[in-house]
Amino acid sequence: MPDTRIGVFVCHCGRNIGGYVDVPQVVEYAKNLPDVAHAEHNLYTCSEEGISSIKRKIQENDLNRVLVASCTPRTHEPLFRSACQEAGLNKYLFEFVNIRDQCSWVHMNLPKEATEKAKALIRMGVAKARLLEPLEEIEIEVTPSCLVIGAGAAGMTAALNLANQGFDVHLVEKRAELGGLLRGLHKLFTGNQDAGEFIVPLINHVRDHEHITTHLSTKVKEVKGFIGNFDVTLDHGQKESAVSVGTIIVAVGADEFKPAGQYGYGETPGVLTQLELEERMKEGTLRAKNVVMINCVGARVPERPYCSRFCCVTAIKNAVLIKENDPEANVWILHRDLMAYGVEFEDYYRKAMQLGVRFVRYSLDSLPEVIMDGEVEGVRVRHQLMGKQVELPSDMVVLTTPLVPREENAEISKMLKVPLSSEGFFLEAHLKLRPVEFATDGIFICGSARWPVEVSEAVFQAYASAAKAAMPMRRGYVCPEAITSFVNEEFCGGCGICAVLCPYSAMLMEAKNGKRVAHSIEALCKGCGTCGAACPSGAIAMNHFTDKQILAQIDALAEA
Amino acid sequence: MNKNGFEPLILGFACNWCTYAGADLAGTSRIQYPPNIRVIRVMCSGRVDPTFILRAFSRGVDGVLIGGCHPGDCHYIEGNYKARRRMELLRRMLGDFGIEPERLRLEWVSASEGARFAEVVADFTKTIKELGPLKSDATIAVGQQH
Amino acid sequence: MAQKAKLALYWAASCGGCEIAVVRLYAKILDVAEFFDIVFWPCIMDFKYKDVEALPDKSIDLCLFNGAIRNSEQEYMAHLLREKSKVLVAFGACAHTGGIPGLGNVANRETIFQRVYDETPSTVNADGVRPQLSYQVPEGWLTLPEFYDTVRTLAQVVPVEYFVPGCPPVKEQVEAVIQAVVEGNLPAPGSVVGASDKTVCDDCTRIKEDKRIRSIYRPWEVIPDSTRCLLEQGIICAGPATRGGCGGPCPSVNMPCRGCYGPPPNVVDQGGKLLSAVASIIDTQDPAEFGRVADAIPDLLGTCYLFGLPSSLLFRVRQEREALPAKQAVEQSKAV
Amino acid sequence: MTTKSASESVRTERRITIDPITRLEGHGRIEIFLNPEGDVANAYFQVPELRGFEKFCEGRAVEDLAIITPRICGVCPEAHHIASAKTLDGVFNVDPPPAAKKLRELLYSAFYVADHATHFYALSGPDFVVGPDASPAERNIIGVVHKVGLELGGAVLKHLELCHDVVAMIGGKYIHPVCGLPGGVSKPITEEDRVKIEGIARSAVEFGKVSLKVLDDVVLANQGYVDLILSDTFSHKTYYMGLVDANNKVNFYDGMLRVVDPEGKEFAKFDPSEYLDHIAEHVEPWTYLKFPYLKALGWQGLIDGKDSGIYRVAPLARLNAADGMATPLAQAEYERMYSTLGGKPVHATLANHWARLVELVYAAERMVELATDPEITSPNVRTIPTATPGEGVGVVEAPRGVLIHHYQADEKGIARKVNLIVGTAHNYGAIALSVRKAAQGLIKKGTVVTEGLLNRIEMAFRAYDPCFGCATHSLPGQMPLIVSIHDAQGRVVEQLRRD
Repeated sequence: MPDTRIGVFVCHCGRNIGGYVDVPQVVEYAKNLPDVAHAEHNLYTCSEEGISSIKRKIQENDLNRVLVASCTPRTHEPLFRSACQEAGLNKYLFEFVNIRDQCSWVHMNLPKEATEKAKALIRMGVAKARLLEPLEEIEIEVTPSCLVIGAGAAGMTAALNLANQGFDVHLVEKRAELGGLLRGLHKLFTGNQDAGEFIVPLINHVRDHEHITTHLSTKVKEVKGFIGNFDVTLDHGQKESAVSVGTIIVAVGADEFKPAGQYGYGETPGVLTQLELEERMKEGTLRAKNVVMINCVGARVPERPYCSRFCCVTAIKNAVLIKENDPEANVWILHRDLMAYGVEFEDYYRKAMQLGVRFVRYSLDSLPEVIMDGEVEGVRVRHQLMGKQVELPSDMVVLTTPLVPREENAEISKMLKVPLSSEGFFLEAHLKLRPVEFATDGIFICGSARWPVEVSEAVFQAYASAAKAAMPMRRGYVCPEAITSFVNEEFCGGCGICAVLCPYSAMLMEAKNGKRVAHSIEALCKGCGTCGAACPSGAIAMNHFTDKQILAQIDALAEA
Repeated sequence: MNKNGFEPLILGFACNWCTYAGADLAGTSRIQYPPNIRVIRVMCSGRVDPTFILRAFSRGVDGVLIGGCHPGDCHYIEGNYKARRRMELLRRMLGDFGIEPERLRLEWVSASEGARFAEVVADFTKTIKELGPLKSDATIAVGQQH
Repeated sequence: MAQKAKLALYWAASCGGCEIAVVRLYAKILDVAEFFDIVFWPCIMDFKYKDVEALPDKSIDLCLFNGAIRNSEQEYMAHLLREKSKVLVAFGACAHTGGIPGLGNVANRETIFQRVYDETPSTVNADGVRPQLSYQVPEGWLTLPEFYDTVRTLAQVVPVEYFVPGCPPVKEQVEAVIQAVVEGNLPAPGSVVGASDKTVCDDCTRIKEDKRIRSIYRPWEVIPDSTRCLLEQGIICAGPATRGGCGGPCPSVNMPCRGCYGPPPNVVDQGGKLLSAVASIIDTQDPAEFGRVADAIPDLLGTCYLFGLPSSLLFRVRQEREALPAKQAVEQSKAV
Repeated sequence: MTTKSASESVRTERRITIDPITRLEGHGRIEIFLNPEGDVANAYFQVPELRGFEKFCEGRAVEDLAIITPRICGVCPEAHHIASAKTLDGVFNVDPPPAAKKLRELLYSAFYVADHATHFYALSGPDFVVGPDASPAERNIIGVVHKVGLELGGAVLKHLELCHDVVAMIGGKYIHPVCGLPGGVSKPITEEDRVKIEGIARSAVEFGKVSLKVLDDVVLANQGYVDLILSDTFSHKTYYMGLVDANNKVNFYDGMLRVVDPEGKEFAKFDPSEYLDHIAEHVEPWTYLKFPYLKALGWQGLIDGKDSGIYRVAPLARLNAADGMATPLAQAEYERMYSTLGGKPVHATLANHWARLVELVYAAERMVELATDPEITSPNVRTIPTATPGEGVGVVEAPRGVLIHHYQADEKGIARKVNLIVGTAHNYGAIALSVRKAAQGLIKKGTVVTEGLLNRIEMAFRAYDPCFGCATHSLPGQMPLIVSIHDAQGRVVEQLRRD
């Protein structure tokens, strides 16, 4: 084990540092710090001259640690790291000290204090540099195939997109046929395109595609492994099969809420949901003169606080279709608030009013009542604008209900170790920054599995998730951060605290000769270090930010 | 030591993605703040082990400031929430030890909040100056770990 | 018969349980007598301080010293036995981490005297009489050792070769240590012996599933499932932050570990780690909710440092300097 | 150490407080002052240590006191643990299920057998079995084992181990058990455990009989010892206090506190929660340990007799303060002891050893009763407290005497005020008296002090089985001591130590 030899390079950054910090004095100070074998100052350490000086001094003084005190690691660390690498030094043996952005620039009127602070920061940096250890980055191969769970609009679109890029896709659908909710739809807003025209070709493409293997009436039974190397067990009912994939897309969609017991639903065929209405329209069996639609049935209520977003527009769509089909028919839409978001939907709403669809606002504390005698006779509702009770003649009541999470979501979230929202939908890694990914690498999401979306949104998301999934598969490998956690099994008591803290499911509890120990999957670890901060048995080390290194920095700070 | 001439020693932890960037922005914007703070960069505020803070106080550091991403913006999804839970509990325990909980502060500073970083540092430095030096037998434990 | 190894035992501020732990080697105690020549064991044998003083330096092969340093006499004996012993062992929690007497560091001499000699309801002491270091009775002078403000571990007073943790060290481990000495295979000085490198969780046979908790209970508030991890049932257990080797006797009777075996290797501050772990697994992101859950911990200091206050980083509850007499400060600085 | 340096040390003490020579002085200290005639003018028995539990228990979670207070004494942690659990029942105003109380008492009885056996064989045994004048190297438990023979020696060690197994089975640990909490115990026992415990209990009864035989053969058969026991040097007329059940029989776990006067007449009988009406503590500047006394009589200084508030506790006191034992074998031995020693009350301090064996037998018999109680294996061992925490007093008979725990908690269940009066403390006044009397009886006209004399003085207080671990903290078990003999000028003319 050669003794530690640290080279300290202090940058003037022109006047940016040198103008406020007494750089030569700082260099003299650095020379006397423990294990410092060489210290110098450069006008610009990041200049060609500075970089070559670093490389030269590494050779001449056989330095095995390099510390640069200059601007900020956020912009310049890569540059200096590669300089070290080129001089044959592992890049993780480099330490950066920020004496410009966080020192000279913010204490311009206090040269003496700035100089002292620069010394302290370098003292702390040297304390850490002495304990730095070389780290190796690993490469993980990525199997160029994808598992898509759910063969609705979203799932099929994603599958097709990836297949067209040449990746093998395993498309798993629990039902006996492809298509998902769309199979039941009549027309698609806003162009009133026939749903069949959209879905049938899609189904055919998927079915016929050489790169897509469809598994109907099949469930995902078990998923093991991590990005690039997922081992999946499929349950086909009678038999099971195993497939290996590099990425996974969750597109399980959602169900329409069936409001059993509300407004006489289930008691008479005269009361039905929007989806059931569309089936009748498709069959052409709709016979109704006076139709009352009630929105937000089972939505935005305490037990289901969320808004299903597009059901208002669905109601408008079907109202319009009824009027177009039979101008004599009366259609009322009873709503609490009308969500016709976006330009197109707003026009659609106006068109409905022009066609004579009547909108009545009701409130949660005085719900409409369906008057029934065997079959529907009318609907009584308190009209908020008129401020009085009105009775609407009606021979059909259509309940507009929200999409609700599939009950298998819980099981799938456990299997993939990805989170669910409090409503039971899947929860993406970050609403703004990572909308179609899970925190866990290699697993993506699209469609109504995430929250209720209409067809076009589902399709956009499908493309997005397919694109994301394609990246590692196209590259063929992933390079996880070398700054990862490491479990020293000698000391791990197997309490399992780290396992529940890791947002990336990178901490796995394993049985080793009868005892539980934690195991860190480098491929998944992002190096945040929250497991190390919590590990009560001191078994977890955070590479490059170890307890020893940080405690040494603190002690060095206090030496003042 | 009398409180007037007292220049406190302050340790800062800044998460790499938000607060450290915010601190850099304060620099590029040339916003001036008191020089008492010494920042240690960590990847995430969730890395900050209460042991680090206890060690700092046992070594006579007068105050510790931790900067993390705003709720919902954590680069590591929820490291900042974990930091908040740990520091809240630690603050309570510092009280038990007769150390003013105000000597430990957790703040959310985003990469775009250079000015806010400077304000936070200035305000915290002021607070610690008012509190005065950490009670002097705080340093008794130095070198007593076996 | 060959020269026997010389053994000495001594207690300072402790309860004597460590001595009993040695006595309770039962049959083994006779083996001990076989191998060792017991030169000093106040609890059981008749020997005198002056015998120890008379010994040449380093003539005691093994000294098992239990108890923390609470007064001047104990400090004197620590120095004396350090001089006389080849191998000085901090035996048991009090000598190792301060133990229960170490909780004295929440107070100081004056506040302790006030409570004991003035406030206690059974005490009648109108004249505020206090024990004196030196007091003249009609017949002459009587003296007492000085009661210090602050409790220290043995290692904070003199250099120590080995640490045997536990309150008290469990029988099997004491036997193991004696065995190691007899066979002469002790690890590098400075190490902990008679314990495992893993935590109590490794000893504990309870089922561990999901560490996340939504509320915290005190042991008397609930009847826990006797097969599942206590911490996962909301009862704060120091097991994850405590060196194992004890076999987990407390959880085996449904009571949480309180940390008497001290910090695991690599852990600098046992309580700090326990605190971090507990804060981490309280499964809420809402500060108000977290506050409510945490409020169920009645005494954080006692929860985190029941057996190790003097060896913790913060060492003692801060007091105004005035409460620390200068001389006392000197006494403490000696330990630094 | 020479007389000269010692006397210097005495003088230097007047000037400075910290002096290595004075620090040297031991855990228990006896200072004997001679008058010009060379007779004993006075003797002081000092306890030089304190830990301050009453203070640092404040602020702790009150249930933690069941973990903290046993660390007052590692010789009798069970006594503190059980007393603490009972106090916590009071603090939370909760009544544990019957099985819980019985398990506590079963654990406690097993501990009693082991503790009394330890004292009889390991601590005081050497005085009688090996002999007061034997060489120090012989006068220890190993010496006892050699004297009584390996077979009995083995039986002693075996029963210590078995009884501690019982403690561990119920309490988790055999030193510092942890099972006690407000409202009961933390774990029931299985039928399998019970069978094992019953076996141990029955064996303990036999062991008790054997021990009585040892007393007969080694002690009572030796007229020299009997005279020694009954000699005035080792006798005091004092009050006696002990815990008694509804029939005024000795009870270790629960009951009323009963005080009898030097004639053996009942002086007071009160519920432990009223202890403050009957007991007070006096502070002296030359020792860290307080002197409890009977409030009704007040502190009259270190004197015995009917007018002095000084009273005694522990085995002999318990028997004196009660009307008998609650189990047959123990009752029979109780009667034999009093008829042999001339009726109640017995004032001879050394009779404590005999009384201790009577209690050992009682504890063993009680173990059998509890181990065969059908309720003992009931799974219902916890009552969940619901009341707001408040105040509680818990009392048990520790082997070394009445043990009083008194806690006040706030509504959060945090201990705010704690008071503790432990067995040995009750006896402190009496021990000081016994030591002075022994010194006066044994040192005449500057007698040369020998090892044997020193041991006889020591026997005077060892009979109390003083546990200064309990008392404040010096050490549990045998008291080490230093005897300094000062001449009329205050110079140390003789100094002997037993550490």
